[in-house]
Amino acid sequence: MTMQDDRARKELLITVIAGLLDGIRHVAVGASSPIPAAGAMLLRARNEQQGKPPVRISILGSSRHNFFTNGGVELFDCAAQGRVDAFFLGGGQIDGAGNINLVGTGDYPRMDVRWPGSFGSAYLYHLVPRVILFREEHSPRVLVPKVDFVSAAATTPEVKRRGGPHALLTNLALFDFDRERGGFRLRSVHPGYSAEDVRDRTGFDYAMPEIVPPTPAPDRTTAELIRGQIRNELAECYPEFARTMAAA
Amino acid sequence: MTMQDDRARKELLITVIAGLLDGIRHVAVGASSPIPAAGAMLLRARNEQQGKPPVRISILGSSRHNFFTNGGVELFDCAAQGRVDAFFLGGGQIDGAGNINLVGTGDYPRMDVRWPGSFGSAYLYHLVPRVILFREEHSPRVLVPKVDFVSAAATTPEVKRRGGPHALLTNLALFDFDRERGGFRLRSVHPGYSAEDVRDRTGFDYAMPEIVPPTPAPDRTTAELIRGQIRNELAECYPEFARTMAAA
Amino acid sequence: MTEMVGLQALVASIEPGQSVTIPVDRAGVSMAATAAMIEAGLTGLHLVCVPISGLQADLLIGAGVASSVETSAVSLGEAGGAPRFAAAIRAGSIRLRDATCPAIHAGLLAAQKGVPFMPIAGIVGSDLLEVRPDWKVIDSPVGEPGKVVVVPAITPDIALFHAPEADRFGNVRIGRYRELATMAYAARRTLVTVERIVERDLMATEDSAAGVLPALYVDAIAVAENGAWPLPLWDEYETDGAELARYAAMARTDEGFRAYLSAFLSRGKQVA
Amino acid sequence: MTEMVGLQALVASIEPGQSVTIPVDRAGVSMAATAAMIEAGLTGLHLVCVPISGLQADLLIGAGVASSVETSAVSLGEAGGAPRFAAAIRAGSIRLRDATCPAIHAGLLAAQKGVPFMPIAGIVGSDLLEVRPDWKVIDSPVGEPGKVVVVPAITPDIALFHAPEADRFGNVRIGRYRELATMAYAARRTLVTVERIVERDLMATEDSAAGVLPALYVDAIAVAENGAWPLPLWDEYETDGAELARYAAMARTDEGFRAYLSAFLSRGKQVA
Repeated sequence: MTMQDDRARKELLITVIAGLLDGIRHVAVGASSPIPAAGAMLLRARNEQQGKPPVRISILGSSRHNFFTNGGVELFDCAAQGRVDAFFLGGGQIDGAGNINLVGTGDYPRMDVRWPGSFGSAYLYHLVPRVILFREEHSPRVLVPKVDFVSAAATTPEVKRRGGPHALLTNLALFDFDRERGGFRLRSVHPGYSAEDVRDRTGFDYAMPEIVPPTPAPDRTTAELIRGQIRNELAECYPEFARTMAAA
Repeated sequence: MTMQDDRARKELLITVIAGLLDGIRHVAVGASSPIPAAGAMLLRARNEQQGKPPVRISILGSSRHNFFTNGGVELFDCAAQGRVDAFFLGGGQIDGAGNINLVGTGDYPRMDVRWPGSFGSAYLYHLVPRVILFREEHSPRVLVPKVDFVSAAATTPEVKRRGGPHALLTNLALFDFDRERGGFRLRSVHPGYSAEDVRDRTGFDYAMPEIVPPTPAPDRTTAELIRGQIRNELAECYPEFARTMAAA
Repeated sequence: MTEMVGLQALVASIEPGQSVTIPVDRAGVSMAATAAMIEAGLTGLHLVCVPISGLQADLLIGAGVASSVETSAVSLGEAGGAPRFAAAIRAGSIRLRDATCPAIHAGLLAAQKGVPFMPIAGIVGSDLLEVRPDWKVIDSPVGEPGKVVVVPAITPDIALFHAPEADRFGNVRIGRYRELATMAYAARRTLVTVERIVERDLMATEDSAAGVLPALYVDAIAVAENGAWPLPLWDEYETDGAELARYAAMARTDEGFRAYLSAFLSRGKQVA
Repeated sequence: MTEMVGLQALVASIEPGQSVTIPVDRAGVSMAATAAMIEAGLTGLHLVCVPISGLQADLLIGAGVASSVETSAVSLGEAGGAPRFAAAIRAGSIRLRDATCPAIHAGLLAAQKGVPFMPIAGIVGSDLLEVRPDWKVIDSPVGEPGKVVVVPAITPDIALFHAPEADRFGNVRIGRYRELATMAYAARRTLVTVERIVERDLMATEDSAAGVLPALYVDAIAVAENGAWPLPLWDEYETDGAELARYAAMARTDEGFRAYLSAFLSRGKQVA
């Protein structure tokens, strides 16, 4: 991928994320999640411009963008109180039922591949209304029929919950999640890819519309906002990433 | 009571309390409990003089003598962790089983006499190893056969507990509490009173030795310590009380 | 985001019948808002005292604003018992939920954690378990067999307190009085009166941030100088003991209480 | 009362087989004590990571000091996966108790409150419930019927962390990193390394006291300048990313790890 292509890819993802977050008041972002953070910053900037309600962005592990004063547990408490509207989760594996695996592949505990661990996923998936699954790699090894280990379950009819998956965003496509049905539905395919590319590289079944639209690329105003204000804001917390966003 | 008698009474109670606290490392005292605080200060001063382990005194509601930084719940957590060795409780009624009533007399909820409420007693009685029941008034209306409302129960064989009553100190006498038997035993009677006075003014049954000794009055060194260092320390937190301790 | 409003607007957002959690005397009681609530003629409030109250609860009960109270005690401290509280108990005119201090903290903690209940040590054997059927004794589901008391979550509609200062972003300085944070975490909305708004960002340094309730939890702030009077405010002023004693004496009778209240409210208006 | 000791004496009080709770990278990790523990040849420790760990856990696992770990993740963050952790999992040489972040906080909170368990939201449906038979799903004893997960209390033998400063009374400045207080409340003994001992009383003002863990909970303190290196310490220094990357590369093999460790330990000795 050329540097220019890579920038276009990032700008598209950032724009899609801003759209997915529309309407939220407080989003929490991981310390090493520059694209989600940029998407949140884009929404915040737009809302400011349009006089819409302000957006609060908590960047975990940052002291500058930290609205918390009660230690590491406060994000989790805050989510339990219904004060976190959106969060991002990834996954070494994501399955068609929306379950995610951050633990590893093979048989537990001596797994073939061991990943770091479940972090807060088992909890936040239940409590944050709009969890956006964000995983850049779109391949059958990531998007599997059934995860080897359920770090966090997408739907649990046996308990009341306000939280769960809202969408799945990859380098190829955007899926919505249908909580009633407990599965994904392809919403759009990113420019440069076809619905068949998505089918070939997705290991699980999903619903799809008759005509699959392309994911809208950022309009000129949005692209300028990303390349200007957002890049500057990103540079504070994610200097490395902001450099890769510079015009080629 | 003359002012001199009143001072002697207070000095005796302070001395008894210091004895009851011997060996503890951390005692918590209520904001309006000058005599217990003075007893704790006397123990602390003595231990310092004799090179014994230091005594920590938490005076609730004081900002100067406050070792806590986690709000009002910290005393209770600290007790649950086993880090509070002694505490004082009073009671509008105290019965022969060691149960205390801080709620009122008559039928709940529209009681004949309503007191403020149970405070932390229902909790701390279970968790603080040496709870000293301190109530100056020694009368049948306070020391009753059975309290009208159990704010805190002295013994509960159905649950494991480390805490409970250690002794009962009044203006007339000192009782030990026997946790096995679940009752009091008269240890000593204060100067100026007889075992019969105690019997007449106590509404509950208690065990007693064949010969009831008098409560030892403070020796000269102790009295001097109370009138000097302790009175000065008290003046910081309990200025009114310290004034009443001045030599007549 | 936090709104900066006047005292009347602050209390106007409290609706009749709502539950309001208030702190212990030394932790920052909003007496200014208390006066404004009485003035506004609010009724049917349920007070949750963290974990006890004094003058504030007694005034709200006496003035008919509070009709229900959860507390571990109501007392004027050195000034004696709480006269209107005691009178209301005798008259059966308030619904009382007697508690013990750590149980109120535990109920709020359950709400903070989004769980339906919280286990708590001790309490077994207390008649509080008789008068609080909402508290249960269960067999511990883990570890050694044994009985444990559990109390339900307390989710107040409103948390209301007074603090020395807030910044213009809505961050409030609470120092070591972390029960104020617990109240705000647990409550649906948090209303705060402060002595002043400061220009500096209270979250700017690690030291000052440590004693801050973040704006995230603060819905509205009103400035009310001397707003805890006659109760104390840490680092600012002490209890006005003479005023409390005067209240304790006057409030022994309903007429005396009315006279005190009238003077208390007109004083509030002069200040505002 | 808090003892002021040297680094060797600090870790000498940890016994083989004890449980040691340690904080997340940014919250003040005592890498100085980590080196001293490896040097002292400690074995069989059970780590409780609050709620995750990185270099510290990877070093203690690789050096054979830790044989058991409760954690929500072990990761070197931007430097990638934790190589010795992954190797130990493959080899089956450590006992792992996989968790999720708030469950570790909840377990410590139970110990802080002296209760056998703590309820926690969420988790239902996760395979963590399969691999953690000590976590139970119960019917809520209060409120609407519903399932709730409960986790047992975690009472570590030792809490170990690094902070910028302590005063000579043993009070430790922890700023907003209140998980350090939670660890200390829950643990039987708390050992702290600090950059320096300050002359002023950290409890003297309300603002500074708000960010303090009181001496009451602190058993021993050792001074260790730069004691979190190569991890960061708030208000003091940033992560040494190059050093972490060097570790990540070298620790891919056991030989590389040994070479890194040997250099790491001798650096520690030169500093001490």
